[in-house]
Amino acid sequence: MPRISAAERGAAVEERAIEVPRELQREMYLKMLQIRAFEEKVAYFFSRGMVHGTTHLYMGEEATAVGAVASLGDDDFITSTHRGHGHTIAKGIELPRMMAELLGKQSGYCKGKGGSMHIADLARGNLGANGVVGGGIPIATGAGITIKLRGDDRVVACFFGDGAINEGTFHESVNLASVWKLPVIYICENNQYGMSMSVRRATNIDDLSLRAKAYGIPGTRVDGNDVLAVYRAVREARDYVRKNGPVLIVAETYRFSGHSKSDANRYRTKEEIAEWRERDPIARMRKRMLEGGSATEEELVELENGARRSIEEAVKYAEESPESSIDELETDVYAD
Amino acid sequence: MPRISAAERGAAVEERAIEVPRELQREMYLKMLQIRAFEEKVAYFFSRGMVHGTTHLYMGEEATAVGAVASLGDDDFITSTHRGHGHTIAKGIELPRMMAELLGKQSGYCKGKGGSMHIADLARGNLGANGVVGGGIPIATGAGITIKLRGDDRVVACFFGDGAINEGTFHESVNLASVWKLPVIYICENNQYGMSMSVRRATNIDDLSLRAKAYGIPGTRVDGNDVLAVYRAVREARDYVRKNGPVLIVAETYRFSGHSKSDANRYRTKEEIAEWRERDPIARMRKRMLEGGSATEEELVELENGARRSIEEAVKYAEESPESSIDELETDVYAD
Amino acid sequence: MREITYAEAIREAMSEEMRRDPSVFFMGEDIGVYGGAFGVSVGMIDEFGPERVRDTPISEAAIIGAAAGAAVTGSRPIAEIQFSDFVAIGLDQLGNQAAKMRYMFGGRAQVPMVVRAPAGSGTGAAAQHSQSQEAIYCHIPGLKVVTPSTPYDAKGLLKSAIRDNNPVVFLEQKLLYRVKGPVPEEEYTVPLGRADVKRTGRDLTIVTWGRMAGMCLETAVRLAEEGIDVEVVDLRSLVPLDKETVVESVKKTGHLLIVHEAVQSAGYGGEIAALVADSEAFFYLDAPIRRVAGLDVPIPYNPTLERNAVPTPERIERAVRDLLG
Amino acid sequence: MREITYAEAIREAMSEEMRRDPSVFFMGEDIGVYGGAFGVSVGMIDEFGPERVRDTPISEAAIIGAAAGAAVTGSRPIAEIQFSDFVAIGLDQLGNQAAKMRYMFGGRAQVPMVVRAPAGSGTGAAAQHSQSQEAIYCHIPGLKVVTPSTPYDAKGLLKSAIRDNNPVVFLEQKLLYRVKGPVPEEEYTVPLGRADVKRTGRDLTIVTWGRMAGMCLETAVRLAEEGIDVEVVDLRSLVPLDKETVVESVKKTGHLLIVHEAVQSAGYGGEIAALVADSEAFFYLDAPIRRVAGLDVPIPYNPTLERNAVPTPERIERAVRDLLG
Ligand SMILES: Cc1ncc(C[n+]2csc(CCOP(=O)(O)OP(=O)(O)O)c2C)c(N)n1
Ligand SMILES: Cc1ncc(C[n+]2csc(CCOP(=O)(O)OP(=O)(O)O)c2C)c(N)n1
Ligand SMILES: [Mg+2]
Ligand SMILES: [Mg+2]
Repeated sequence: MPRISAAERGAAVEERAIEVPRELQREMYLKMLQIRAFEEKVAYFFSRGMVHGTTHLYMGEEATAVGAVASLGDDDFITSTHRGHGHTIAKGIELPRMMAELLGKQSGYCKGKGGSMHIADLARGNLGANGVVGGGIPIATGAGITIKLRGDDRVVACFFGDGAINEGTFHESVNLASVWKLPVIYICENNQYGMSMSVRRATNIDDLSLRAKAYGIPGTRVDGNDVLAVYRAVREARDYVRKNGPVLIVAETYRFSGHSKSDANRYRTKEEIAEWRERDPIARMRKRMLEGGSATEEELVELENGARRSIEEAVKYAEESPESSIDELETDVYAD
Repeated sequence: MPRISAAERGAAVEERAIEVPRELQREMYLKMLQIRAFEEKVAYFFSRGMVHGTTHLYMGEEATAVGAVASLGDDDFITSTHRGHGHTIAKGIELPRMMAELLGKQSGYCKGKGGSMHIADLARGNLGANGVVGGGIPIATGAGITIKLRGDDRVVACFFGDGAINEGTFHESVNLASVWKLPVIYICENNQYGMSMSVRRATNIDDLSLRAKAYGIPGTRVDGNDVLAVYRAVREARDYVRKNGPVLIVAETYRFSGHSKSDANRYRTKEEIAEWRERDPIARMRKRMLEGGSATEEELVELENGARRSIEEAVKYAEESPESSIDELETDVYAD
Repeated sequence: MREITYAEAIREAMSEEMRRDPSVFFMGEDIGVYGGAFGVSVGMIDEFGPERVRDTPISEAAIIGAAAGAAVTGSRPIAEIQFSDFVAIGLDQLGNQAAKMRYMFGGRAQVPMVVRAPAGSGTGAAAQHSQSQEAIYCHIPGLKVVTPSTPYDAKGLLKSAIRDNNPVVFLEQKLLYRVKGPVPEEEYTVPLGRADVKRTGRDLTIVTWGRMAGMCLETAVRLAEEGIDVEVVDLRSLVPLDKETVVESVKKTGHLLIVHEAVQSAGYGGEIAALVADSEAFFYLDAPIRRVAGLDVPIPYNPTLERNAVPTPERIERAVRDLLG
Repeated sequence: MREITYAEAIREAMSEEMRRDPSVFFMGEDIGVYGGAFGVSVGMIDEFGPERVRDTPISEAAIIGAAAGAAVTGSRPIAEIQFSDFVAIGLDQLGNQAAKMRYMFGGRAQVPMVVRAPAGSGTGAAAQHSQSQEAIYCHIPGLKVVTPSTPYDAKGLLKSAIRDNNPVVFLEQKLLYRVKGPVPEEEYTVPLGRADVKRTGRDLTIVTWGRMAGMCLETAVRLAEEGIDVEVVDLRSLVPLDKETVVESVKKTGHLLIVHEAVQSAGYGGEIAALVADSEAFFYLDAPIRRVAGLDVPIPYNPTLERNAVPTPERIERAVRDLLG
């Protein structure tokens, strides 16, 4: 899944060799591991009926969230999706309180009122997961207006799927950002399907980044299973959008699990899934770090153990936390 | 305002010299005259407070509606806009009953319930003007589904403005039509402004037909003040869409009048208006017919008198018709 | 009589109408091989093929608007919106286009289409996937609004909705999809605009619809053991509304309780209360008119909170006792 | 006191708040040099410049959603939707996003934004430009809903709305834009959630809002000549609702007439009727509760039909006499 040629990608986002420090590589690896471990736990909880509702697992796509968010500053904004665990963990949420939210606990980020699909972490610039496909795109755009009006140099990374790219909100928002030159990086996570609908049946183009042309902005495509490639693409974009307005980045990736809890996977083949599992972003990064000398086997094992431990701790915290308080059922509807 | 190069326009809509018979040229000239005369009358009525509400005049853009509709068959469908008199007259509505509608008469096309912004003529395939910018685009798309399911060879021409192209409905509809290969010709009437918003401020691209690339369909640009050019472009498109799915045609044109009844024209210059008046599509066609030998001066004068007469008759009929019946205030909400 | 689920009843209604009438077709997100988010349309694509069972991209405004365009040109589309919450994305197409075309065009158009959409809370999907917004559709002239509470009604009402020449919003109750009930093998329809007295009683009238009908019935059965005799009127169709059945029932019992899952503020319960308060039945009322409705909050995620955000059997029972006490 | 128009009052409110608070900005279609479709914002771009008075492309979902995104990140946007009918295009962003963020996020977000939009019929613009859909917004928890009937209220309420930390739908009455009324030069605000008794009376309570307030007042004045003493309660703010003022008034007069321009079915009048019918005031009622509301039809174009599609002074007067007679 190579990046498309520089000429095709529009003028601005130039191919440049951005150095990724070892420390950062290890951090990214750790984050990917945490996402994976977090979700394995969530999947287990669901399979045992210990969690309410549904969930959309990000497993297989970790490199996209982690690479993208790693390139942002702490006070940059993101908007996330129904498949939001990855973005949320990448943006640095406290895992115990995130797990508590999934378990519907009072100590959860949303006091148990939001659940998997509505976790937000406003203090860290995470403007929230979103249950509405395409629903976060205008919100990200509006965050861009705040930045512009304040004149500071933050940016917004707006995540959405290949399914969402067909919603009217995508079109209206990117057009708006393009004329107002808002500092928004629109990141389409093309995991090849919107629920059961393959991107090939849902759109008439092979390369979704072509859609950038409709707004006169740069469009680029990146291997979404290569955390360093994503990191570099978003880093470049971050510099670009501050001065010039929005870009569209399409990260090509794949979800390993079904769409949600209830998915018979009738719409894709075992072979296809197996093929993509070969490109597991975590395994790839591990191999690369070892080969490139960014980490030793021992260091990696330590990170892996650390990730698992952080999740165990999160689970413990969450399980020990009290349920959402029924007294708060009617609070938080309005601000004072 | 030349057509953009064939290479730029996408593969399918090829430059071809389509012959336009003299008879058809005269018919198109007559239709343009009728639209102009109809609207001059409407403008007069409004200025005298004799008509209720507001109206959006099409003067200056007649070549687009007339050229496009002339290339369609009688049973092809169109959807129109708030600025719909041109499309409606081009599609062959009976002028007396159309004028009656504007005057809020029972004999009007909609019994006086619709008015200027909601005239439809379903018997002739006109699925209606629309008060909502972009509102007709999904409807045209749905008409395409009916055609596809029936397997007949009709097409739909969907008119909308340069302002409407930024609505989510445009995006969702064209994408849908592109994957289902619906026989819809999307015709963007770029009259350079959406109300006071110039197309340059509302979008970040110079050539709106580039938007076709987002859907993998042919996009083309045509001089919307040249009735023959529009005719040819839509004729080609008609053949194309039946087999291959939708196209986007952008007709470059200009409205002579203000946006609606109340418009101080603060957003455009006198010079610009004057410049475009030089390109009056009616005067141009007249000149061309004379020079090309498609009609003699006498024949043209006869058409001109005929157009005026048809409007006078329409006005007489409308004025003599009774008001909408108050007894029908609550009918027509539901079909049996 | 054989028993089938609410979801199966809906599938049967669609399939039978598609067999009967070639102008009926079906479109929506993931309705094909996936069989719909709730499995309602499993297998339909095998029978009818991808031309008549059309998987759409995720674009609700286009889905609803294209249904309107197909309908006004002679097709009879059934459009599925995966969760009724997302009808909001296409509300202009539904409420400003489909609903109004006929009137705006002086009666010269008809728009025979059905928008099917699952409504209601109870699945743990939280605020954006759990609403009951029938009142919004009921406030738009030109729309009909239907919501069945049993497999029998679901099948019969959906067949009527598909044959109706107007846009019909058909709200399905998520939590009922797997509930079974008797449904005849033979062809039948349930007319729109006719309420169903699901239980007759002398003491108090409950007017309700959708999932709450079952909860009210259970409460009525429980209260009957104490000799409290509750009549349960299931509206089934909100627009057109069977006002007569409601008014007659209240005249008989002298007590009216309205129960709906939707939030109370500006809910359709207000409409029922107002109609009764301005009817003959007003003079028969022995107590105030009460509503037990959803709290005026978004639906929360935590299951306990979620359950308490909408009417519970306890709240219904308490209201009945209050009104009679 | 000086008199200014309703439109001027709105402009003053916006301008004063923009001067006071740099985080307030304004966006919408044609609000800049054009001055807005109804001339409300004429001149504002000259004072505040194109960064704070932002002409948008025609894309209502993005306008409302971007307002929400700007609000949740610390700005205080005022978004103008050119006709309130088109809020439907952005209803998901308004009702599923802006309204719910705070609750979904456990109270950790606030979304201080105002959606201003002209409502109502009477301009000859027909079905898609003439609706009064306040009931739809009132049915969405998390939104506040306001609609002023005088220049004084318009200015004071809008200032409160802009300072409010929640999404407020501010419905302006098209036909009132050019109506003048007294507005002090000095700074003042009108709190949200407080009804205004525009006329006190003993015999019958009219609860109304928006343009109908004036029509009801005129009717009250006319009836006073005959000794019929009508109290006119102008709600001004529908959510939050000043239930107490309504209930107290009905307890005093024993008669309730609700008048609104919106179509009757599922209108907010039902909510008022239901609240009263379940309040203490129920026991004071000497007659049924009546509504005079818009007919359940799209607004027609012909001026006579249009005028008769919504309440007329004659219908209001007749209802008052009926209830008292
Ligand atoms: C507006 C809307 N329509 C439909 C749904 C149901 N739904 C949830 S996720 C999903 C697929 C989204 O696809 P994509 O944007 O590609 O994201 P992915 O799930 O692949 O990450 C659908 C149809 C929804 N939540 N919101
Ligand atoms: C959804 C919607 N938003 C706004 C309006 C108000 N309005 C009517 S026409 C118009 C401009 C439309 O521009 P364009 O699509 O270019 O058509 P034109 O008027 O130039 O023919 C606007 C903003 C509307 N009618 N509908
Ligand atoms: Mg996807
Ligand atoms: Mg235009």
